[in-house]
Amino acid sequence: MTGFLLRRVGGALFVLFALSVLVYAVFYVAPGDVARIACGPRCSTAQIDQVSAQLRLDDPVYAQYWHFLQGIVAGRDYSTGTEIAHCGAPCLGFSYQSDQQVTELILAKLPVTASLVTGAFVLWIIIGVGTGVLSVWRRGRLSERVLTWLTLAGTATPVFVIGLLLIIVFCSTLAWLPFPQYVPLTEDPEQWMWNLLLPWFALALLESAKYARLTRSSMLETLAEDHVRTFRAFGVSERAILGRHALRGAVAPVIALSALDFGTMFGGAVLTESLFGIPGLARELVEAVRTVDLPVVVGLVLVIGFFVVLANTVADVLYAVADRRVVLA
Amino acid sequence: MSLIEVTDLSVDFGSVRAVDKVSFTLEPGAALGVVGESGSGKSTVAYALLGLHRGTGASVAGAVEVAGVDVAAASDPELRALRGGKAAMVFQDPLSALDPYYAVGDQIAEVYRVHRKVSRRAARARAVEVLDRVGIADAARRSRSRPHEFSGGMRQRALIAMALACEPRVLIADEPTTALDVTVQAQILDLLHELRAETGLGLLLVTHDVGVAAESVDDILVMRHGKVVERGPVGEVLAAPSQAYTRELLAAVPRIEGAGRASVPGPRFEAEAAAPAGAGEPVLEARDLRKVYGKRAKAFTAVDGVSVAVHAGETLGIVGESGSGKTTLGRMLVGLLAPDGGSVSRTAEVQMVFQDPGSALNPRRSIGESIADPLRARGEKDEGRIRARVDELLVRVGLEAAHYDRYPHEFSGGQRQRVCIARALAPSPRLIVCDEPVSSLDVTTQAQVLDLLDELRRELGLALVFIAHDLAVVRQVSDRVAVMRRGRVVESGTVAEVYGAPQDPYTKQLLAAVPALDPSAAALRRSERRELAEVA
Amino acid sequence: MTEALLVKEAGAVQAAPASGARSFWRRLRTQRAALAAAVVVALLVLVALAAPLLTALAGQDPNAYHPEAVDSAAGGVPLGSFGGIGAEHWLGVEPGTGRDLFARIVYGARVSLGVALFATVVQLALGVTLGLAAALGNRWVDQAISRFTDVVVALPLMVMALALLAIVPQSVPRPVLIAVVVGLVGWSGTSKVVRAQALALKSLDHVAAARLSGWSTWRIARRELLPSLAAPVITYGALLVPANISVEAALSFLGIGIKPPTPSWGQMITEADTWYATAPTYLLIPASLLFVTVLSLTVLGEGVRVALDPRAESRLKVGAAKARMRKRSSR
Amino acid sequence: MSRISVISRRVAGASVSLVLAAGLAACAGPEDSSGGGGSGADGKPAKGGTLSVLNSNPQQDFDPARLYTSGGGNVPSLVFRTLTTRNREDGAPGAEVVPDLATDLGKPNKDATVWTYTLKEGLKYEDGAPITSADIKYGIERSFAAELSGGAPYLRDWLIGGADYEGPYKSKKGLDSIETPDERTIVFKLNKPEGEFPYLATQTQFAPVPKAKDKGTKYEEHPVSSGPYKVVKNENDGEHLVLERNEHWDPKTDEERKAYPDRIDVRSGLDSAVINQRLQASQGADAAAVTTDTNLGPAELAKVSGDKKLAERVGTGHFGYVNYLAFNPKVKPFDDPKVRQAISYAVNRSSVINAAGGSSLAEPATTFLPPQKSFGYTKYDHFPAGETGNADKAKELLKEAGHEDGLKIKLTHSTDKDFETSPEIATALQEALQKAGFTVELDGLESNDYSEKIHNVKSAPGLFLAHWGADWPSGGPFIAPIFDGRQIVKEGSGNYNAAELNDPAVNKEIDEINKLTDLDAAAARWGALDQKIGEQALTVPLFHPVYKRLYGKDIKNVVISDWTGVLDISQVSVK
Repeated sequence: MTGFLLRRVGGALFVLFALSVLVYAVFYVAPGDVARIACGPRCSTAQIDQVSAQLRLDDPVYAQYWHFLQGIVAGRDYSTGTEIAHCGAPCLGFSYQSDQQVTELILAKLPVTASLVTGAFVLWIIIGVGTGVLSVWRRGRLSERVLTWLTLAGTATPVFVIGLLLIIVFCSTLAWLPFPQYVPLTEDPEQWMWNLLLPWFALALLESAKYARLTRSSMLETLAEDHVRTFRAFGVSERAILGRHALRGAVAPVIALSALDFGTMFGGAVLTESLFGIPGLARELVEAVRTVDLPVVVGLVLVIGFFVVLANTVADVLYAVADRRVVLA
Repeated sequence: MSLIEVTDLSVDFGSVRAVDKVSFTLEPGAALGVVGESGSGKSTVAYALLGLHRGTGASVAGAVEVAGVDVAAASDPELRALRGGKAAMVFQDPLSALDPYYAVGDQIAEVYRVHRKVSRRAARARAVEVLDRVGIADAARRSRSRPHEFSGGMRQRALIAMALACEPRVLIADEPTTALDVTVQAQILDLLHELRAETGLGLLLVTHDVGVAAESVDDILVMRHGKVVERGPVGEVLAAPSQAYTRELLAAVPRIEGAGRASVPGPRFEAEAAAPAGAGEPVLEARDLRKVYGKRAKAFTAVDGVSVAVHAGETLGIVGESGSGKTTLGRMLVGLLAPDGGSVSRTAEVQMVFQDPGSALNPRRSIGESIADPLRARGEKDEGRIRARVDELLVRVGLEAAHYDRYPHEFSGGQRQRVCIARALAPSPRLIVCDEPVSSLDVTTQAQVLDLLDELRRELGLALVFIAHDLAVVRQVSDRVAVMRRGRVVESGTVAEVYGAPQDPYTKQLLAAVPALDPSAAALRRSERRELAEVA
Repeated sequence: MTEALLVKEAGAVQAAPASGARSFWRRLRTQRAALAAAVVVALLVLVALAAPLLTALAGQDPNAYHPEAVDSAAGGVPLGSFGGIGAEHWLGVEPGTGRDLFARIVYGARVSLGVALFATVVQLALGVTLGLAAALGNRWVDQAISRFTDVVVALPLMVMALALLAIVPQSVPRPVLIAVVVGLVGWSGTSKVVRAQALALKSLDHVAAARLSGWSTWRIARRELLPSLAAPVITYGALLVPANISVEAALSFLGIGIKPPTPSWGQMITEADTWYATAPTYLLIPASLLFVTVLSLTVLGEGVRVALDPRAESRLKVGAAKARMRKRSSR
Repeated sequence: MSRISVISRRVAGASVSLVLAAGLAACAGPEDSSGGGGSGADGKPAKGGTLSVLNSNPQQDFDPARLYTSGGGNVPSLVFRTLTTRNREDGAPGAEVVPDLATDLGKPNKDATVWTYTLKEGLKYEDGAPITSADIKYGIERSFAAELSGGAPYLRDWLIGGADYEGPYKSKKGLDSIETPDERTIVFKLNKPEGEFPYLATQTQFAPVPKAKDKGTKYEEHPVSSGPYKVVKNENDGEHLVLERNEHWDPKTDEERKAYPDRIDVRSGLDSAVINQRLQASQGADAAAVTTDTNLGPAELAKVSGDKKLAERVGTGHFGYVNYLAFNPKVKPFDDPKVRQAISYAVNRSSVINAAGGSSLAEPATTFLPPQKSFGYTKYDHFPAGETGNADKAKELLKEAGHEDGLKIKLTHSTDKDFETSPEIATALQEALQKAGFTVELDGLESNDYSEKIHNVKSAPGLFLAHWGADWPSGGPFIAPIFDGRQIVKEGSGNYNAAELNDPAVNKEIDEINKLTDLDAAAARWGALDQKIGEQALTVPLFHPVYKRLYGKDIKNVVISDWTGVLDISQVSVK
């Protein structure tokens, strides 16, 4: 286990390193006059030069990258103009556009995305696994076919269509829910929930289809296994077989996949964040890419990448925990 | 009243009739063996006893009464009460027969609570009790282990424990030892024997292995193609079979004692006399072979310093239980695996025949193409010559030239193995390594393939390395034998030496574990085993 | 573990029996839903291919403005009921510009389907190549490829898309570029499936036999592995197509997909999103078409999976004693 | 600007070419349909309540040095008072400049190169400290710091020594051209006559910043208020601003700001579609909500026009702005005036307007200057194309230019759906030009690429879609950057004089007008100059946008000036 984790940490560091190099390289060749965008539309050439120097844009790209690495390891000092401030390690630099520390910016966006993802996660597990179990329980009957088609429809509808429909129906037409506007949990838990309800559902409806299918197929697979036959042959009722044995077979894959999705969703909910105007990581990333705000892009890519890598590792560990037969390698 | 009363039982899967008008009875405390080759319908009969075909689409006709319950008429709750409560079943593959996710003790407790209204704690206690009964040491602790933490034999014991938990009146065992090593098999059979003696349990034993039946039952029922061929007390049927099929079946069973199969006449021994073992020039020599899987703490030495030599025209048998390293050794001999230590020198072409003819042939290519592979790989371009050679090989292994364009799934297991042999012969090798070539085949088929190999050996002057777990089979085909255990050769010598006067205790144990066809011999063996165990 | 899940998605691990094309069709035909889906997909492909013909038939051009068909003072809402549906404009007109919706939908089908299919081809080609290389190469190759895969998986699609779109010269047709972007980002699943499958296949005896025959690794990959990989790859590919359609639509929604005036469904939906109240058909038509397309492709994909997965047939047959013929495994 | 979906808005936010994109003031002008006064039930505005502001543009820089506003902006103007400010009245009077912190519009010297202001008495910051002229000087100086870039270029261009000054952080000396002889007097010395200086003094850079409280780039977190409200909360870099009454603000010193609500809650970075939906629904807190930067899109307009109740809550405004086709005569065949004229004749403004959102959101333009008095609007139409284009006349001109077989040209536009330079407009033009014998190839560029190319003299294409907006409602900042030969920027992508017009006559006239301190007289001259330059067909004016914005049910006292085109939140009451 220790060996496994060490290898994973090593792999993760490599992936993050490669990601940052890649982003630097890509932005180096991509068009976009960073200094001009950062300075403002009507800056003079001299002013742009000053901004450029201040942002170290005149350094060769490898020097910029080296500086970035130094910041991560040792932190950086910077001038606010009136004083020298310190950006502690790991310092991911500053936004070209708003001067904000990237780490601060990420810390501000993280709870937003975490709120979105966590709520949606809970919903999609409930809806997905519930539907899956139900469709196995009712297999061969009409209700199973209805459920199958519903999950298929869920998969087939792009999230922005679902989201739009939800807004139209619940905010516009019925006016049951507020037009989503992010309210921090710490500020008002109730409003937090009401405002996030639609985004949660939009994400969850899409994701739950996958879980319904996975739950269903895992359960059916387990039902076809020999040990189920054993328990039938020992007089265990069908309900207990489904609830105890077949469902247990679905636990490992569902947990592993949800860990994976949970992590991926930190950077993957772009559409939902955009559609509902949730100021999360992914939306910030889109904005940053557009404004060629390299430090923010790198920072966000690293954080999102970190979550993906973490999710992969956690998925593997959870899978092994849920299914002890699996050996981590 | 009989414990089990089956009258005119027929089972159809769609248009296929798996069981055709089978009738038999089992009295309390008696043991009945149902013996047959694959496809004989023997397991289907066993399943019908507990009504396990219900809801699967199979249609069941005839009357089945088990422990006073009319299985066909019983309601679902009644059936559930029968299953495990009055009649319990033990399945073939103990690994897959238990839920991998729960502790063994919990699974037994779960079953117990289905039939007895007791607390969770009491059920757990009962689980430990029965585990202890079936000989699981430190049962309280082991009951918390999951199935994969058990060895194969322990799992089968656990399954038997589960069956015993509710004190059923009859135990139905479906190939209970088939997936086990021969020594473990002997232990399980001994356990069943003891339990029967102790509790007066009725036993229905379904098996393909006549030897296993001979060891364990009073009466025997031979089945073929869903029909009963012959039935009677086990001693009578085995000693003097009245039906041709039974005779054929018995004749095909390789024997550990005596002169081998009656159907194989002398020539082989003549050849042996003419060219004693080791006299031909060596075609393969392996020195001090080692193979290690995994790294550091998880390292596992599969083969540990094995040296063998094979000479032209001779058959070297390599025998061992699962995990002994015999397959790894075989693969190193042909060069499919690179050894981690030692060397292999081959003086001529070496080919291989694999265990599972199902996976040894590419399902997407015609068998002719598969056989032609080695020819083409060696640069043969002339299609006519290739075709001629393949046709010749097909005929030689007992198939037809017209089979060239057929695909593997169109053949039976035995035929597929013939195709594999033809492919191995194609490049005219001097040595063929056969890795369990007959272990997945029924006894009668097995005998035919063994005959073919022997013919080829004599005709072409081939050398064979014959790897198998089955001591009887190895004895029958080999000139010299090496016994492997945990990656090492513990004993080697001529067949007569090793089988006649084994030196190593492990070899002795192995030989004692082989079931005997003669029930009286079986009893003798059983006491032998007990002695060996006491000595150990 | 993730591989295991993906493989599960893709279907059989065991070498499927030689279920030729014939038995595939036979099994596919027995699924009514899949068959219906196949018909719908075929129709859509036909429509996409015949786009110029169909628009000529309708007497419309996807890019011609019809100021007379909209109420300019009211934000350009189409005149007439149901978004201006009528003899002239079969599906009505686009608000604002008055462009013919039928023509744009039909041309949009070309882009949406074309991009998705081409992207799938890119994904499968990359995935099969890298997956096979990882399975057959030595430990270092395998490690290098799997690290590379990790990086690609961890890189947000957005960044990749935006960066590539910015770097690649404008002369490259946009749909091709989008397809390549989607393809470049989405191959990791295929490669993992192929790698896992190839590793499983590699341990089968017929591959060992082929090695004993003296064939080269390349030839073994081609003759022994690829044919058996076809089933899972096709299955996986069939499920990738609808996913790619959604991705293209999503990219358009984010403003980095197909650019106007080239019509694509995703982009049409994006532009229609605010018109739901005043010109609902403008939103409903492309949205329901997208829905139907993705649904049909998904159902078809499922059908293909079932038709290619031999276990699908034999599943749930309790008491199939034949299956347990293998007696002892000696390893 | 008006956008429909999330992303297209974001796109515009990033577009450098949009002169005023960064700030709030960038948008809109007035002519309130309901004729000024409140639309509320009893009409009488009263103090109290909370006003919600729902905005789509991010409010990242809440530092007076970094804001690029027209007339001090809307939200910023609640916190930052400036020497002068815009007149908070409906329509054309709202385009006038009036004193704010200063007692008057400034006293110029004879040639308008020295401007002297005197501060009112009793001006205080939120902490009760007095506002001094030195603070205003410091506020301006710090806007020169590279760390605080973002404001308009005028101070740099006009103040003596401004071009080389690097701000107070780098050079401790300060800017000599701003003098503060006493605590209430401040004197600006310019390097050339600038009669429009009072307009410039409305920008937030003219807000006082107490040096002791300056925290450089962190000042924006809590800038010290001089206006009726102070910042009590600034979350996530401007995403959520909460303003409350500044008790030290004395209404007696401020004739412009009414400051009815007790509290103002500003959300930025919202989705524009959601903003409009919320304003339509106008439920709960949204009943007291307005937006200062989000227009109704065409679709929303369509909905609103069908609903009388909603239509009553729409404020219509005009902001000085023009969307046009720009020529770069260095690229053939646009060096030929006949070709440029032919294109001018050929354009179909009605389909362009449809592509831009319809006739309610855009008015056809034949002049470069917006049709407002303060700009000195003089009507002209040198190359009358009618509503739908004059293809015959265009063909004739093409023939004269020697292209009787037609002419192949390339039209560059951005690929963003922004109703300004978007493919829809380009396609509308393509269609019209094709009728006149042109073969038009559309060249769509990504927004960053687009703005870099068109504003760089080295890479500017021959024909492209462009737009221009007013920094204040006068001809000066509207015409000079586009047509003044001395404002051509040779290096980098900061050039707006796409035609690279360097006509001594034009340059001279610009200088002459700048000397005028009589703003009405100057306006007339700007109008005449526009008409004159128009003859050269260096641009094809296409349309002037119209801004329509919803506000909540409880909003009273709606004032929309021609300066900003947006409802002025300093006038709004929610009670």
